[in-house]
Formats: sequence, structure tokens, C-alpha cells
Amino acid sequence: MQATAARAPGRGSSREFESTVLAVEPIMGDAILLTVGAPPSLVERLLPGQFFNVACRFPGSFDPLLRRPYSVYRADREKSSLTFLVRPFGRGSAWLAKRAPGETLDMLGPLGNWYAIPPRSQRLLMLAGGVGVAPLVMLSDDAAAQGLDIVFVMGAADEHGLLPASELRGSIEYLVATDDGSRGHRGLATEIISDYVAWADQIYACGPEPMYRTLRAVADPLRIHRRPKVQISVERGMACGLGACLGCVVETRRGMIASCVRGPVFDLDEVVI
Amino acid sequence: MQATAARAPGRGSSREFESTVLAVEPIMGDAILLTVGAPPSLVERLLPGQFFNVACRFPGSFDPLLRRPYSVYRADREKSSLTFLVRPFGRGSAWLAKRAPGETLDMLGPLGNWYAIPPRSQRLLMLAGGVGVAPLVMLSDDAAAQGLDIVFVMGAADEHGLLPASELRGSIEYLVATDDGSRGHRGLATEIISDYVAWADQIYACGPEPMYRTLRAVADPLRIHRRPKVQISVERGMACGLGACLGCVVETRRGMIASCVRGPVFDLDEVVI
Amino acid sequence: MSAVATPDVSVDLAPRNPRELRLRNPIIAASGCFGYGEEYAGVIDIQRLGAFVSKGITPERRSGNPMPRIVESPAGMLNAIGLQNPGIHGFVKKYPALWELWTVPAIVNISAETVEDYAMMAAILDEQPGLAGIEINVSCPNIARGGYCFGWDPEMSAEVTRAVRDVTTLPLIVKLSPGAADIISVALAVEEAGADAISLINTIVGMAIDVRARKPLLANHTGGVSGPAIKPIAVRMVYQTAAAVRVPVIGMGGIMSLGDALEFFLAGASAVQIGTAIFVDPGLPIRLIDELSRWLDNEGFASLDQIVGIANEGFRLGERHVLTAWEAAGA
Amino acid sequence: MSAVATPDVSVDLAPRNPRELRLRNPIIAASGCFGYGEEYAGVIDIQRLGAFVSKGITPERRSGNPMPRIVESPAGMLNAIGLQNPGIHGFVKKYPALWELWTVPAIVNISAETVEDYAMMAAILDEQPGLAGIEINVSCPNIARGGYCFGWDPEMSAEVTRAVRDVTTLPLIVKLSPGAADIISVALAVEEAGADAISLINTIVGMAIDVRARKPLLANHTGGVSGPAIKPIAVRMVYQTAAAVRVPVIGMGGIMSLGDALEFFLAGASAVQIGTAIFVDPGLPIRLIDELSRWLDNEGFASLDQIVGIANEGFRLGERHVLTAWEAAGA
Ligand SMILES: Cc1cc2nc3c(=O)[nH]c(=O)nc-3n(C[C@H](O)[C@H](O)[C@H](O)COP(=O)(O)OP(=O)(O)OC[C@H]3O[C@@H](n4cnc5c(N)ncnc54)[C@H](O)[C@@H]3O)c2cc1C
Ligand SMILES: Cc1cc2nc3c(=O)[nH]c(=O)nc-3n(C[C@H](O)[C@H](O)[C@H](O)COP(=O)(O)OP(=O)(O)OC[C@H]3O[C@@H](n4cnc5c(N)ncnc54)[C@H](O)[C@@H]3O)c2cc1C
Ligand SMILES: Cc1cc2nc3c(=O)[nH]c(=O)nc-3n(C[C@H](O)[C@H](O)[C@H](O)COP(=O)(O)O)c2cc1C
Ligand SMILES: Cc1cc2nc3c(=O)[nH]c(=O)nc-3n(C[C@H](O)[C@H](O)[C@H](O)COP(=O)(O)O)c2cc1C
Ligand code: FES
Ligand code: FES
Repeated sequence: MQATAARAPGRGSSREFESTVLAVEPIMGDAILLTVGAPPSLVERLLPGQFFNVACRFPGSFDPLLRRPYSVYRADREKSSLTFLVRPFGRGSAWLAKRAPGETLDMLGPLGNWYAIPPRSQRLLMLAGGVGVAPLVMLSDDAAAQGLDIVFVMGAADEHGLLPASELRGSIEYLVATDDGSRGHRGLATEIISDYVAWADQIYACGPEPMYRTLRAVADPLRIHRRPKVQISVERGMACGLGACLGCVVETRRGMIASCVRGPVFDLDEVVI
Repeated sequence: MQATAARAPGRGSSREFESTVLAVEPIMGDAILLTVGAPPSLVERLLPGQFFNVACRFPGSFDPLLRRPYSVYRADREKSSLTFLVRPFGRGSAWLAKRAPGETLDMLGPLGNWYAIPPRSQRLLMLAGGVGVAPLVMLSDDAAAQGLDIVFVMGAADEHGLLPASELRGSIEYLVATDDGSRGHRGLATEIISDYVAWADQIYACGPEPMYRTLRAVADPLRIHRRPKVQISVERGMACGLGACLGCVVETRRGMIASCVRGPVFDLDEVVI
Repeated sequence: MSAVATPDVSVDLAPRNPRELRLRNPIIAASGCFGYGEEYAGVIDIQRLGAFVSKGITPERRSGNPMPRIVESPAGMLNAIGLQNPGIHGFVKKYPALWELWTVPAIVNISAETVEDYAMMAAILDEQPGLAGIEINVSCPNIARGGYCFGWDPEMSAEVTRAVRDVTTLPLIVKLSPGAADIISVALAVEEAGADAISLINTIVGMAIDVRARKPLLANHTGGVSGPAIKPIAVRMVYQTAAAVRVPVIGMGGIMSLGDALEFFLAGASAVQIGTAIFVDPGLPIRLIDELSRWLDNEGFASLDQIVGIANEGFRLGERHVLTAWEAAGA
Repeated sequence: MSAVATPDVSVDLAPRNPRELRLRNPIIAASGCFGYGEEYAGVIDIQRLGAFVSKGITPERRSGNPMPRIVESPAGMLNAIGLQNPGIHGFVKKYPALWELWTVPAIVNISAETVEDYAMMAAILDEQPGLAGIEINVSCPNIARGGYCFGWDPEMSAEVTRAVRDVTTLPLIVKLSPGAADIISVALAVEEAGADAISLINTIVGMAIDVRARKPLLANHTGGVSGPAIKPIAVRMVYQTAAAVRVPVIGMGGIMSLGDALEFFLAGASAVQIGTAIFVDPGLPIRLIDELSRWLDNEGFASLDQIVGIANEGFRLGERHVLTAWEAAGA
């Protein structure tokens, strides 16, 4: 009768699993890297940009009620683990950021589509805004392992909010911008990408929506016939994560589309933002 | 705007304080002893039978909403700490039982009245049922320090549910009963108290209500002019702990009385149970 | 934890209807929380469910409300999806044929702003394969009555029920709105008008304000509250309604565990629907089927019937018992 | 964190009444959650409060309902205290004289089962010292109308208001019941009948079943739900009501933080009451006074007035704006 009974094995669904927290390390100021165990078959098949809906409450408590989506920051196929980047912000993330190794988390996923690397792509530009860097780290890991050329540009409020260069593979060119100029370019990340827009054959972005609007304004005049393609990951509040509630829709040229199943990755030219 | 803001210093009330968890140790099967720091002036004045209303949820979560009352099991005036005995049962106690040293708890108290040791009392009989043992341990600590004679009788389902004898001062006579006979008398604790009822000049009890009814049935024929007096601690669900909501009343000969301020300790002869 | 549990948990939710609405178990996925079934087909064994109810279908295609459409609330959520759906014509092109291939009973939830539109949809559904029944959502504004909600008024709710009853022999569930001041009168009116069963509660109208932006958080301003927060209100309304009517009552509102589902059964529900919990815990409905059988077995009940309404004196006495005055006011 | 915050947070809750109900700040302790003030006198600095409302007083002494009277619910609680109180005659012997010594305005909450009894109590209160106003609790069963709750019906609510208005010049707050299907009609009716202000919401009727004992958990069967769980419903009702009436609206229901209180102000409340939160966090009302001033200051507002209703288009336009159809139904 206790809600804790819901933790029993055999949760009745094929997409949920209990994962054990393996490590919690600080990163990017007040954020953390949270590493959890996951079934090998899952880690194996995971693609960059996919996410998990995590229950962020003590078992038996119904508040906060909804799961929170977190993109995978890094997948370690050898250790069969997943790492998430969590910035404590509101109730769910503050709870997550307080977890300790050995505790278990209730995960639903993997969910959503992914950043595609089309065949013959060789030059990738990645643009990260703040905590939006998470899925691009996994994408850059995979792309670097395939030997592709990567320029990774990140913007943050100040130097503390930047991803440490050591988190990216050595072959990656890493440029940064900060609002206060404490490191790299003073200003927006979108101000230092012009040269690379023409160079790239794919652009990947993850950050707040205003960044996408600026990106569009900066990149569009430099793109010819909408090339290179721009793949963005959108952030919407979610309930089900499975396309059932229609609470997470994104307005696109094809109508209102559930971002949890046919996103979170969209073609910038398709979405109305 | 975040509920966590409510944690800021200066909580606006004189009866609340943040305490730091100092130790968590297992006891009596699945229960724990939870030791927390408290202001010296508070620990100094605390009386046995008083309790604290503890917030049993992650800051920012509103579920479970209400504080849980816990009697003080032991007060250490030197270390300025309080120890509580918590049996994980439902949502609040399960949360409490998972706390770790260094975490903070939001306490409201001390609340309620206390077990009185009238002047000239010399022979005390204490009767504990299960987790109800908590306030009687503090009472026995105080009484033993005053050099009084104490017979402490405890009942539990089985030997794992019994208080270890080492938790009581050396001078105390400790008798036990278990439902399954795994230790001491097989049966109810009330079955082994007859000899001591006549001996005692005060009787103190804490346990479930059926125990009080049995105690009354056993003790009444042995008492003369309602002597020795029987002081019991009642358990009622609580909201405010301060006599304002009238949710915790006990029916007495004098009407419906708030057990949080004019209890939890009542004269057995006064209450209608 | 016995492997094989034997109690009879089947239930007929349309005993007055020759077509019956017989479910193998009383666990139903609620409207708007389970899409059209297919969304969960790869996640849980949907064929094991007692039944599922589709997202609400409307006369015309709707693209729904602007975003944001959902926001969390204490132990609950607010939604203002705005009935995004393909419309009755888009719906019948795809789903009846799909559902015909399934063994799980599929119930269609319908919403409209006029009595005629409800009847129009029901007439179309009557001819479709693969449908086990219709659930009428009366928590919709009645355009002819200046937008006053159908479900708040016994007569308006009955009118919709009658109009639908006239055009279809499909089992008919009427889903009540908790906004009605007097839920019992509405329940009695729709029973009289031909409802085979009554389900309740729909979401309760609520709102949240974005303090930083100084405006309502939902683009639609208000939304419906669902989840554990509304459970006590739902249990009370089921308790009141189940004692008042003779048709089966389907209870819902905040069910998150077996204990919650049992509260509804004991209050008088013959079946339960699971809504918001599916988002949080998709495996719950399937677990509930097993846990319910096991609980009945452990407690010595041979069938679900034996527990329906046993916490409800009015239900037991068959007395159309209405709560006493102070009870109903919640003093 | 500035030490001295300057914004004007005072408010007159009875602008139509020559006697005024002027509070230094808009933070009020709610009825039933603050006893008679004295219970919290040693715990918080009660004299700093904008005001407090007493436990509900009835014509006769009541010993209240049997136990259990309270039970927790998800992010909330259910209570069925049953108005344990000394009755109007016992009340006037003690509290008016005590409160006269205090600087904090004291409001008396009254409950009765007949219109005559409400008026009888108000006439007695009219002669007492130490009272800043009366709050009429209309969430009570009307014995003359077979127990139908006064507060569910505009006419019945207005009748009580008129009867009380006729016998006292004290500032009069009418506290609405969320059980009314059409809260706006009730609000307009009591405004018309002479209410100086309107407060809402009272608790929502709910219930919980003890699955082990197979009966309702509360001895009274049902109780009133309060706390964060009901906040979205309360905010919505305040938003609707504040836009419809011209008298000040006092909002309450689940306020646990400054953010929650601001939701009510932005929705149109001129003051707020804190109920259940006091049990959980007794220092909250005092903290809110300081936090509110600081917030107004930081955001550049010179007075509380400037934020009342700014999230509410109908309120801003003075337009007696009723929610559009689909909004009101919570689609
Ligand atoms: C596909 C996807 C992937 C995501 N990946 C990550 C990730 O890798 N790392 C990560 O830290 N977060 C990620 N998020 C965001 C994450 O799901 C939570 O929204 C975030 O952690 C805040 O949740 P909370 O419970 O702490 O805040 P809440 O208590 O839910 O929010 C508090 C308030 O802030 C608002 N709010 C919520 N999130 C934001 C925001 N990001 N910016 C501004 N306002 C906000 C809410 O509307 C609410 O009013 C992702 C979201 C999506 C949809
Ligand atoms: C004055 C006082 C002193 C107390 N001292 C202690 C103490 O020292 N140690 C301790 O462990 N507890 C003590 N309690 C009990 C404690 O306050 C909680 O009630 C207990 O920990 C269970 O809370 P929960 O949140 O885990 O359960 P909940 O989730 O609140 O309860 C789950 C269910 O069990 C029921 N329930 C709650 N408590 C009990 C119970 N004790 N027996 C049977 N059913 C119950 C509830 O009604 C509910 O239906 C004391 C209570 C009072 C009033
Ligand atoms: C996102 C969402 C969408 C809903 N859509 C519908 C709907 O289309 N038709 C309907 O009758 N009820 C709808 N409901 C109401 C649910 O079916 C159910 O009555 C309500 O949510 C209470 O149950 P719960 O607390 O278990 O969710 C919806 C609920 C949610 C949360
Ligand atoms: C224990 C309790 C007793 C209450 N008693 C009364 C009462 O006597 N009169 C009244 O008008 N409201 C009473 N209320 C309702 C509150 O004043 C308030 O309207 C309601 O609880 C919603 O606010 P909250 O969520 O902040 O508690 C009571 C509420 C509680 C929790
Ligand atoms: S979160 Fe439910 S459809 Fe995407
Ligand atoms: S808990 Fe409120 S009066 Fe005792």
C-alpha cells in the first residue's frame, strides 16, 4: 500500500529501470556530473541527443510529481554507465544534485530522437549554450571517435560556467565566449561562429531558445540552399515522454509535434520559434 | 520564490530551529537512533515526555506535508544533543531513517507537557510497548540520576524489537516480555507487572492504546484510591503541535483536550480510551 | 507474492446494455493520458489492460492550445492541451481498424460544444468496428448556453446523454465534471437519460501564475488539475455518486498505487481509471492488475464485487444515501 | 537583503465601510489555523501580522467531531474538526477583552445553520470591543434548505450577508465556498448584499478511506482539503472573482511561500490568508511580511496596489471579465 511498494522489481514497463548512482562530481560552477549504471544493451544502442526522464523525489513522496528530462552527457560503453550534467535550478534538479553514490534512481528511457551525422559529413560545428552543452559532449565523443573534424563553440555567463577543455577529445577545436569576458570572446557564442558556418557541413546546437533565434539570424545569410543543415535540441516541459500527453509539442511547418518522440532534435528550418 | 528560501536563517518563529544530524545508529531491529544537535538552553530545560515536530521531507517538496511528532529518547546536556528513536513505518519515518550525519533537519519544539516525578516519589514503574519506549528512556535516565528505584518493563513482538539492556542505567531493574517468547516472558508486558503495581508510587507508560486498556484492567484492582497514579503518553496525529488546530484532541472527563499542549502525558484516570 | 492469483476481477460496466462492456479486470487507462494506445504499445503489455480510453475526439480536427500546455502543481499537474486531435473523421480513418486487431477493449472519449455534435460523433462511431464503448466528456462549454459547462448542470448533461443514447447501442459511459456543485443530481440525471456507467472525476479547473513574467503560466490561462492532489476530492465524489446511482461507477483522480485504487473500490467504484500516474510510472496499470488479484486473494475475497462499496454505508444499504449536511459541507 | 524596505504594503479591506478595515500589511492568519491568536503569542510576534481570523464561532458551544479529525493527503491535509468552540456566549466572555489589549486587528469567523443565527451572532459581536471585523463562513449546511450548503447558492449566501449587514456596522468579509459551481455569481450576490470584502477559498470537501479498516479514515467520513494541493484551484477562483467584483478580495489556499502569495496578489487578491502552512512553518506569516516588502522594493514597486491583479487582464480592464468558455471548463 505504501508508495515504496512501487519500487519492487518488475515495474511493469520495458522502458523503466532502477539505476545505481556511481559518482557525483562538481563541474561548471554549481553543476554536477551524475554517473549512473545502466544495462549494457541500452548503453550500446544509445545515440547522442537522446534523454532520460528521471523521477526526482524520495520514494513515497508525490511532490514534485513529474519526471525531469536529462540528456546524456557521456555514455561509457565499457563501464556500462551514463553520465548526466545537472545544474541545480528548481526542485527536481536540486534533489538530483544531492544524490550520493549507492543510492538508486528511477529512470525512464532512452527517449527521443538524436543528432544525426549524415554519411559523408566531415566538418561539424557544435554550438553550446550553458547546460545545453550536455548532449553535444556525447555527440562530440562519438564524432571524434569516427575521426571527423569538430569545432566546438561554447557560451556561458562567465568562465565558471564553461565546460573545462579537458572534457573534450583532444582533436576538437574548442572556442569559448563569456558574457563578462572573463574567458575567451566577450559576448555571445553566436558572434564567433561566422567563419565556421561556411566551413561546416553540419551544425549542431543546444541551448536556450533565444540562442537559436540569434543563430538563425547569424547563420542564414551565410548558408546557401539551407546548407549546412542546423540540428537543434529544444527544451519543453514534459509529462509522459512517450508522445501520449501532447504537453511538449513544438510548432513546426508540419503542425504541433511532440518533442519527446519526434524531437528533441529538430531541423532549425522546420520549427517555428 | 523557491521553497528552499524558507530555510534561510531567521525563520520568524521562536520555536523552530535547524538541527544538524550528528549520528544515525541502528537499534531494535529496523529502527534507528537519530542524534541531532540542539541549542544548549533548550537541552538544559527539556523534560522527559516532551516531543518535537519534525519536517520529514526534502526542502522544496510539499509531500508529505505535515510534521511528525517524535518524543525525545535521550538528551545529552554535555554534548548539547538530542536523540530520537525512529521506527521506519510510513512516509515520514522512512524519510527520517534515511538521513545521514551532516544533513540538517527542521525541528519545532520542545512541545507538550511531561512525565512528572512528584516530590517524595521513590519507586517508579515504567511500562513500554514497542517504539513507545522512547520517552521512558529519557525519564529513566533522569530518575536514575536522582537515585530513584526503577523497574522498567518492556514488551515487543520478538526479541529484535526489545531495547538492549545496555541502553538503561545500571541501577534499573529491566524485565521483558515478547509475543513469541523469544526472550523473557511469553505474552504481554502487562502480564508481569502485578507485583510492581502495589510496590510503585508512580506508574509511567508509553505504548499503543490497547496496552493502556489492558494496563487499566490489570492495575485498577490493585490500586487503592487510584494510587499509584498512572501517567500515560497518548499518540494522536498532529498538524500544528501548538493547540491551534484541535486535530489532536483526547477525550477526557474535562472535555476534548489538545494532546499537543495539555498532553501527550495524561493521567490514565482522566482519559476516555 | 503467490504466482497464481485466482480471484475473479472481471467486471461488466454496462449491465443494462445487451452489448455489455465486460472487462477482464477493472484497470483502465484514462483519456488523454494514454494517447490512442499505440504510444504505450512498445512500453507495456497493453493487451492485458481492462480497457483504455482514447484521447478526447472532437467534431473537427484541433491543433490544441498554444504552449505551454502543462505545468506542475503541488503533487499534481495542470494541463491545457486543448484537445489536440485529428477530429472524428480523421480518427475513424485510422484507429477503429487498428483497434479491431487488438484484444484490449478500446473506448472512445468524445467532446463537443453542442448537443448535435455529440450525437453526430456518436452516430459515426456506432458504425465503426473495434470499439467497446463511448465515454462522453461533459466537461465542455455549451455554446448554446453561453459557454456554461455541460457537466455543471443536470439537465444539460442529461440532454447530451439522451442525444447520444438515441443514435448508438454502444455501451455509454458519461464522465462527470467535478465542477458541478451537486454531483449527485448530475449523476442521477445522466443515469435516467441512458448512461450505462458513470466515470468521474475529470480534472478540476485551476491555474498557476508565472511570478517573474507576471502572467498566467499556461498560454490558455487555466488548465485542469490532475494527480494525487485531487485524490481526496475524487474519492469523496465517487463515494457520494456510487451510493446514489445503480449503474456502475468508474473512479479516477490521483491513483498512484494499489492502496489508492482500493480506496476507490471501497468507496463504491466498480472499476478505476489511471491517468497522470501513467506519465510518472508507466508500468503502474499492469502492476495494479497483479497486485489487486494478490491482495484480494490474501484478504480472502473471491471476487472484486465483494469489496466494491464496503467502506460506504449508503452503497451497502442500496439506500441512495446522500452525505449528511455537515459532511457534505466538509466542516 | 536590504534592511529597510519602504514600499507601502498597507491595505484597507473595507473601502465601502466608514469604519474601515485597514491593515499595516496584507498577511492574515486564516480561520481555524491560528486558534484565537493566543496559541501563537509565544511563538511568533503576532502583533506584526496584518490581522488574524479566529477559529469559527457558532451559536452554541460545540465539542467538535469524534477523532480522528485530521489526516494527511498528498501535499495537503483533510480536516473535520467539527467547529469545536465555546459558542458565541463563551467566546465574548473571554476574547474581545483580551484582543482589545492587542494592536493586531482581530477578525471573528462565524458559522451557523440558519440565517437568524448568523444575525444573532453578528448583533452580539457588534457590541464587543477589540474586534476589527467579521468573516462569515458560508460553507455551512442550511438547515432550512435540507442541508444544502449556503455557499453553493448565490441567493442563500446573499441572504446571510444581508441579515448580518442589517445588524452590524463592523467590516464584513464573506468567505466563499469552493463547492459553488459558479463562484462568480455567489461573489456578485454577496457584494450586492453588503459584503465589504470577499475571502476565498475555504477547504474543498474530500475524503480518505482506511483500506485496512475498510472505512473512511475520518470519523466524520468527509473533511475539508487544504494546503498546497488546492492552490491551483484557489488561484483560479481568486482570478475569476477578483475580476468580477469591485470589493477587495482576500485570497487563500495552499500558500507556503512568497512566490505563492505573489500568485494570489497578481491574480487580483488585495490581501492573503495563511492557513495550513502555519502548522508546518509557523514563522511563515512573519517572514512573508518582510519578504514581500523586499520583493516589491527590488522589483521597483512603490506599493502593494501596483501589483494587485496585474496578471489578470479582466481585473486590469475593470471589465468584470469572466473566463472564456474553454478556459472555465479547464480543457
Ligand atoms: C530534452 C531535455 C533535455 C534536458 N537536459 C538537461 C540537462 O542535460 N541538464 C540539465 O540541467 N537540464 C536539462 N534539461 C532541463 C531539465 O529537464 C529541468 O527542466 C531542469 O533541471 C529544471 O528542473 P527543476 O525541477 O530543477 O526546476 P523546476 O522546479 O521544474 O522549475 C522551476 C521553475 O523554472 C522554470 N524552468 C525550468 N527549467 C528551466 C530552465 N532550464 N530555464 C529557465 N527556467 C526553467 C520552470 O518553468 C519553473 O517555473 C533538459 C530538458 C529537456 C526537455
Ligand atoms: C507525542 C508523539 C510522540 C511520538 N514519538 C515517536 C517516537 O519516539 N518514535 C517513533 O517512531 N514514532 C513516534 N511517534 C509516531 C510518529 O509521529 C509517526 O506517526 C510515525 O513515525 C509514523 O509516521 P510516518 O510518516 O512514517 O507514517 P504515515 O505515513 O503518517 O502513516 C502511514 C499510515 O499509518 C498510520 N499510522 C501512523 N502512525 C502509526 C502508528 N504508530 N501505528 C499504527 N498506524 C500508524 C497512519 O494513519 C497512516 O495511515 C510519536 C507520535 C506522537 C503523537
Ligand atoms: C494531459 C491530460 C489530458 C487529458 N485529456 C482528457 C480528454 O481528452 N478527455 C477527458 O475526458 N479527460 C481528459 N483528461 C482527464 C483524465 O482522463 C482524468 O479524468 C484526470 O486526469 C484525473 O485522473 P488522474 O488524476 O489519474 O490523472 C486529461 C488529463 C490529462 C492529465
Ligand atoms: C484545521 C482547519 C480548521 C479550519 N477551520 C475553519 C473555520 O473554523 N472557519 C473557516 O472559515 N475556515 C476554516 N478553515 C479553512 C481555512 O481558513 C482556509 O480557508 C483553508 O484551509 C485554505 O487555506 P490553506 O490551504 O492555507 O489552509 C480551517 C482549515 C483547517 C486546515
Ligand atoms: S511529454 Fe507527453 S507527449 Fe511529449
Ligand atoms: S496538533 Fe494542533 S491542536 Fe494539537
